[in-house]
Amino acid sequence: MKANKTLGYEYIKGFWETNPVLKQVLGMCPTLAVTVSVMNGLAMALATTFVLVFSSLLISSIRKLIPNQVRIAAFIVVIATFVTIADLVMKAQFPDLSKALGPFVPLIVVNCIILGRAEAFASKNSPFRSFLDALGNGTGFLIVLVVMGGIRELIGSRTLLGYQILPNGFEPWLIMILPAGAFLTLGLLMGLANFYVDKKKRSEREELIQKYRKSQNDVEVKGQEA
Amino acid sequence: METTTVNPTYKLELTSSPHVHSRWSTKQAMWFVVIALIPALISAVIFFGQYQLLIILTSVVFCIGTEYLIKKIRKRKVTVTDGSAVITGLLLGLILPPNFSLSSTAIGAVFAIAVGKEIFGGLGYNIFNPALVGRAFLQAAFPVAITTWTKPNFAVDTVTSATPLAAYKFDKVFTSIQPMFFGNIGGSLGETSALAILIGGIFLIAVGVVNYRVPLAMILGMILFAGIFWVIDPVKYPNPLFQIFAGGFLFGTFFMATDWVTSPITSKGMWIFGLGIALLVVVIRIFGGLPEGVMYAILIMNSVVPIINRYTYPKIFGEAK
Amino acid sequence: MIFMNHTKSFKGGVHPQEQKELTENLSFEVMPNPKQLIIPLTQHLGKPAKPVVKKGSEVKTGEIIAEQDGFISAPVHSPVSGKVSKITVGSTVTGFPKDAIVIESNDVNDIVLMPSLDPGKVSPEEIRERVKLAGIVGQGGAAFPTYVKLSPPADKKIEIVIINGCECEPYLTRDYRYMVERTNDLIIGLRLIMKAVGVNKGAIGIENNKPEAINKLKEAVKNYPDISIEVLETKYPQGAEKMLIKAVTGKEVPPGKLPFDVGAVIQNIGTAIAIYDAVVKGEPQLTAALTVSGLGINQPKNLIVRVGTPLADLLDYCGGVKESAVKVVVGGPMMGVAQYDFSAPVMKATSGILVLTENEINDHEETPCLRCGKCVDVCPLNLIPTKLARLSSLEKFEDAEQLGITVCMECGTCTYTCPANLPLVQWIRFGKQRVMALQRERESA
Amino acid sequence: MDLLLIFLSAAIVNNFVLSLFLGICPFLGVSNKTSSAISMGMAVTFVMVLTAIVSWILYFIVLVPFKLEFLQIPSFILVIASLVQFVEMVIKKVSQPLYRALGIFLPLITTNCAILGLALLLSMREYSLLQSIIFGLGAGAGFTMALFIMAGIREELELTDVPKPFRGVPITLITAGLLALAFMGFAGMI
Amino acid sequence: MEEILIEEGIVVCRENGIAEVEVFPAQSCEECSAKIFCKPDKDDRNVLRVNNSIGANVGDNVRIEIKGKSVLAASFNLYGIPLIILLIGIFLGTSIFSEYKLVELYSAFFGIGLTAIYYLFFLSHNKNRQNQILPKIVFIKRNS
Amino acid sequence: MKKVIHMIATLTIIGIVAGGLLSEVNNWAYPLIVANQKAETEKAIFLVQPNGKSYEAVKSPEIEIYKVFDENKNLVGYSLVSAGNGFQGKVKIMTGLNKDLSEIEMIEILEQVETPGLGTKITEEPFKDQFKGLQTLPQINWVKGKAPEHPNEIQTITGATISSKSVVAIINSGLQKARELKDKGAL
Amino acid sequence: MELTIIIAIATMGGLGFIFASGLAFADKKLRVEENPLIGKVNDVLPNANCGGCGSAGCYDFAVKVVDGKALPTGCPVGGEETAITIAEILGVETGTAIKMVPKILCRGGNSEAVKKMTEYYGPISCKAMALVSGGDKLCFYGCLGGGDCVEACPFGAMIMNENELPEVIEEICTGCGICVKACPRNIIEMHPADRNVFVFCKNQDDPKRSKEVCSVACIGCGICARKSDGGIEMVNNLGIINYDKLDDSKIPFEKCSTGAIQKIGGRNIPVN
Repeated sequence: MKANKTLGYEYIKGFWETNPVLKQVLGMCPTLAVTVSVMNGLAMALATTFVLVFSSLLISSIRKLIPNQVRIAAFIVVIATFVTIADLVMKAQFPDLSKALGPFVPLIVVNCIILGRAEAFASKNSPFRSFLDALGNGTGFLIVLVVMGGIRELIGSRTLLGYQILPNGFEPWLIMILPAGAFLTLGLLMGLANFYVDKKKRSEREELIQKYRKSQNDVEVKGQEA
Repeated sequence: METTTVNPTYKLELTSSPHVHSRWSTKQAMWFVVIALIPALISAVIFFGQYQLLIILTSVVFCIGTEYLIKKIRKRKVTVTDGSAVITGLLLGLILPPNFSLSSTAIGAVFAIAVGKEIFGGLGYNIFNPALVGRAFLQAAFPVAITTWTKPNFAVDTVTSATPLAAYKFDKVFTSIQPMFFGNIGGSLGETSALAILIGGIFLIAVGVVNYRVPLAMILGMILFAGIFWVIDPVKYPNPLFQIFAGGFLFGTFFMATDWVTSPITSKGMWIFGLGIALLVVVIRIFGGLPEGVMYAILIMNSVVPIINRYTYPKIFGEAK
Repeated sequence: MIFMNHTKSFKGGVHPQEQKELTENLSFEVMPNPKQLIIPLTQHLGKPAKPVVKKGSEVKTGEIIAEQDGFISAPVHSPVSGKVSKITVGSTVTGFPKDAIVIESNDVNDIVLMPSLDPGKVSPEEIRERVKLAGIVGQGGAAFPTYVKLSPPADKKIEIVIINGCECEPYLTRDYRYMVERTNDLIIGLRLIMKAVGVNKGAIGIENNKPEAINKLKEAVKNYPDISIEVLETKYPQGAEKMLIKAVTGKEVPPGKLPFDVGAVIQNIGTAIAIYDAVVKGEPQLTAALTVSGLGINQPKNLIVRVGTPLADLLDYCGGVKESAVKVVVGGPMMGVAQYDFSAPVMKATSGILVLTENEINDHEETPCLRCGKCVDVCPLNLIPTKLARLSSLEKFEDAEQLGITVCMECGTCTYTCPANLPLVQWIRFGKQRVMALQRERESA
Repeated sequence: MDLLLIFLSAAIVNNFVLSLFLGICPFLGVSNKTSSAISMGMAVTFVMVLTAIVSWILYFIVLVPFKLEFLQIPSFILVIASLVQFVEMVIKKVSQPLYRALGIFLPLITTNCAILGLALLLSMREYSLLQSIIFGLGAGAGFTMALFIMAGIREELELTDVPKPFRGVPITLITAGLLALAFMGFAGMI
Repeated sequence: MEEILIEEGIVVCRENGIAEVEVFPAQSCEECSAKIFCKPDKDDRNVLRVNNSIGANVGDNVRIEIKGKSVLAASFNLYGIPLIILLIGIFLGTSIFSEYKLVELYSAFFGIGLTAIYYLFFLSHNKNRQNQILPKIVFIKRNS
Repeated sequence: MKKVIHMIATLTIIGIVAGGLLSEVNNWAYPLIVANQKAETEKAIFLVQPNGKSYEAVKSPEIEIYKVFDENKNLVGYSLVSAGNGFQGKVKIMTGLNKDLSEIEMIEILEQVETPGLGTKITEEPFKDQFKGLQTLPQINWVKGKAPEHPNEIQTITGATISSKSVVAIINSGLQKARELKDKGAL
Repeated sequence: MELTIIIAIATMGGLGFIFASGLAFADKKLRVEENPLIGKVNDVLPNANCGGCGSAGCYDFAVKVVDGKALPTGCPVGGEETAITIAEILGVETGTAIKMVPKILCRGGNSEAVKKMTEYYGPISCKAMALVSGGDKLCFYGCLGGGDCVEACPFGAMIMNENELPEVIEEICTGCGICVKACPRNIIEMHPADRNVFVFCKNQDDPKRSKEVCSVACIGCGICARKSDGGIEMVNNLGIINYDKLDDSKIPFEKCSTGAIQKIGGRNIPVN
């Protein structure tokens, strides 16, 4: 079943179908914590994607060498190494950003997305597929973080990427950049995503029912003729 | 004399027992609460002017509107006539500061109903008191606007616009009890006049809408906990009477904490709930950064109501003691 | 706790509008025999009786037409003389159809009685045997065969016999009329029960809204120091077994246990009278005394009718139903069963027929539960009705079992009080059935 | 007083779950049984205190003197993992039945970001060992409290008519949001 | 009200009064985002030791219950008491080793040592009591 | 046994490789990070001492304080770092002081975790500017809801009274220590 | 700098060594052998944990299949594709998966069944209605029309039609059988999708009452049974079909006065 999925699908599925945050409910901590602005969300997502892609690639290529029992442990070390690299690079090159993200860059280690993908995908698939999968999941993560950051920044401080968007007459809702706002925004966002999926499912079912009704009528008509 | 045959031509009802019901209905209880809020409403207009009616009206209209809209979207029976949205609107309006902006009021009202109530499934399912959710939201969203107080209409010179609690917290000034009793002080619309609140509250207890346990527990708890601090240092800490009459304590006692939905269902639970609120109010007022703590105290206790309920289920009749 | 009540009672309960004044002062009237009687074979709790007559058999009044089948069962006697026209499935007042013997009455008055016994000399065994033969079932509602209750297990020490004179259900005045009209027979009946179970302490519990009955009974027991009249607070469900025992003796019957376990035997007023009739007059249970009341009936009455009389005949006799009637209930308004078929017959344990109008029912719009806790306050068994009902409707039976759903006696106080007008009892009954089925399954496994 | 402040800050004012967003995964996945919430909380608190001790020693006795701060992340996570593994083994050795009943919490804890977050925070804030322990204790207490309250609320939520798209994680998040809103009342206590 | 946790599973082995039951992942496990760590690999199955007083056989589908109080008691024994001992040990340690330079380090080891002793002590004692707080099989399903 | 060796070897090798790799990366990054931190401190020091051109750290176990000199190596004042608890957590402030510690040049908030949009106003100009030229003797005071009347008073931010008060308290306590140091002649 | 690198390598290597040793030790002690096939089979299963296979969840089913206690075709939700994949994993022959579908064996909807003279008020749910004198209809065996089965269906494969009878949309139906459990009246039965003769009634009353309560009830006349050569048996006034012996050409469908026994469709329902 898995073999016939196209390479494109491995990439694209992470956007929506198996979106790490909205569908797999992974990586909630950074999603909630760093999305006070688009910039933070973007930086966090990029750092995570970096770690995700490289660790997936590496794990997938050495997957056959690692004994099953130390699998998770080995993954953790690999991931931790890449996280440290990301952390050091950030501190060296983008000190401001590193400060804004606080301890959440090191915490990428325990981001369930990375370990989850490593465990569920990279340890079973070829490096190229794992690469695409990781990139797709990273992008999905990025989409959510940017949307979250966008909503919170726009309403919470009426700016986007630091530029004022909403007029001065709009009083910013400070709650959006507080922890409570993060929970509420993500909750509503996930609810909305589910709502959309539900609606699609419902309309599909409606269609089937319509078809069933029609076929039912056909039978009745035939029955009357006979 | 009206007579018919043995089997009437129309349909009789077939229901499960019992076949008679008490006169109590949700709707009736809700409208009693609305009536009980009228004195506070009047005092708000007397002390802060007619503009306040507009705030309350906005709040009520947006509450009803949101509830109507959500019920329509969810294709559920529209239940705005049960009065619960009206109460939420009134309560929210009455705990806002005078001359609060109408647009913010509307946002708070929408939030109170949508997130405080309907997202949990509507009336009866909410965990937190919707009006307080709305108010806490506004407090977090517009912290400056919501702590901007205006002087009451009959302000004597000595009375500043600051609420008695803020005056105590930041300037160590105690307001005397008499203006606090009548409501001639700064504060939220409905919260200033202890007299008006007491009239409404006692009415609710008298007609049986509100159980006496929660208010009694809260007031006794306040006397106890505030008393402990007062005895320790009467200069630094305010006396219990001041604590009871100041801020939103009385309003919270009679109208917020007694909300059926968000208070415990067991009688033991109600005592714990009331005492818990009183303790938290004292702690937040004395140690916290905010002068007022009733709203947060009630919200926090709301969140532990399921746990209180679970651990205070009464012993089943006949079970070993 | 704060408002200690000096009248003996229990915690919780409600006080619905009594409506007893409709029939309180009307003495029993004997209703003429109807043309056709439908006599269900299951008029008691337990196994159905086994018919001993066939289609076309001629029967006499008092003759056994179906015999006891098994330990918990009761024989059925023909209430009239006539001919068996068929044995078929017929509606019953319990709401579910049961096998029944249909008898065409022939208006001949030949009654077969058992020999009369002297209440002073009769032995406990004789009393029990007589009660069993007479097919007497409890008049309290559950219709438990009475002889079983008179034979407590040997290891249970019985201390007191309590006669339930509370009649806490609104409208019903049957027990009240019995107490007023047949005071002395009642006392003899009680003494017979005390003899049968071998105790020398008897009590009659009466709510304090029946002063005349209290006076008469107090007068009648003057010479019996072993019988006391306990005046109790007027409150529903004062007449429930557990509540009555609590009020009279102060003991609580543990969940899943019977009154036996706290040394008490409870009998209804009607049962005591029936025992008197069976022992002293030798008459099996052929009639039911009942109250026909409610604002929807034209002539409220206290009646003595033959078992098997269809409701239709009975309502006709009471002048028919008013246009404003919306519900016909057999039993009391709190625990009775709404009727859909008026061909259903009166049974041995039927205590009343109520025709209710909209005004009395006080039905209002159903809203979600507001967790006001009123049901918790009034539940006499200290349960959490709202939670139990919700758990049952969501089929979370394990949780419901944990919270003691099987203890519920379906007294209806919670639904009566509920401001949201939720059908709590209906859901709890559903959950209770399923939980009990689960428990049975577990035991068998 | 300093220690009390650290404790209160970690437990209530800057609650790990409600304002630092650490340990969200178990918080969202928490069962609706209050007793398992407390058990889990106790296990986490215990491991947190141990982690505080061990990572403090590791950081200030080993990494800092040897200028190895950059190994913080991998070494912390390895040490925590070994620690949990060790506790697991000890418990198993000591009490097989209890391990079977409660051991399942432990692997969950290994990768709980609250634990690593605790280790990182205490090194960032340069707490002393005693302060670190109190910090761990406070964080554990706060985590347990949040878990406990949420378990109670979830039990209630199971019986409600939450709109279908919001059932499960979304309503938990929203409830957490309102809880965070309520806990803002404690702001300013430190 | 007493809280009771219910699990269902299949008996994998039994020995005088004790059985091992493999527990099926509950429905709620599906929602849990931590599920990947719950069973690090599929080989490590979720097996519980339970009291088998009703005599379930290997292969039976059973329901097991554990009292909330027992879970609490067990976790208190397992985590609560060690935690307290650890803390006491450290505070004691700070006063005992107050003259040394690395007070904190020594006291930490002291606390951990005390905790280890507790665990070892725990090992040799109250085995029986432990069996009492085990979950127990309450119901065998014979549908399949 | 072979399996065990395999397991241990794998993990050890991964650990060694990781360790090596990380130290290489660190070798590259460490100087940059140190430089960043230094630049940041420097920036702050000169921000609160606009006339400063060079500085020198004062060695003191109690406080972090820098002597700031102008282009002629004349002492123009001090840059004092003080920290304490704000509304929600630690607040770290750099204060520029004149030579005899009696007047503030300017302040800069280095670290804070105050309520966004409210407590964070302490980092904004209107609040910080109040400290320009503020008298520090006998100590700084705050007033609420009205314009300051004395040269050593500032007005608190509406809705963020506690944060404003904390800033004042933190600076006061830092000043206290600095004065003690000066009295000892260490400055 | 050299020293740092060495120490770093030593630290990390050492930590890795310690951890791995711990794991190896734990592994030796903890090991529970399990057939790796179980995991593979479990991966193929839909993991809806609906219980339609009669096992408690998908993992349980996987264990059973690997042990040979269940057939690869046992998962009704996964259908043929899953069955084939499982068979491949296990290296066994698959039987043909026969799709089971629920049949609603009552046709007494609003227009056919005789209603009581009273009207039911209360929760609209079969399980609640069944408690109150059995709902609105006089028949004590038929569909209550409360829609519990529709509510219960996790796949949305059932609808209530205008006549207030449930209908199964077999294209969506997965044959999990949850609706069967939901019905308090037991009128839903699972049948292979290709069966087309059913007695659409469960009424066991005597013929007279059956006739009174519903116009489409089986009144127990027994005509079909007499002609069926043992394919139909009369039990308690109700025709019960023995599908093994049934020869539908012998059944006089037109003789059934109420149309309780019927041959349906002739439609070919695809197995998905």
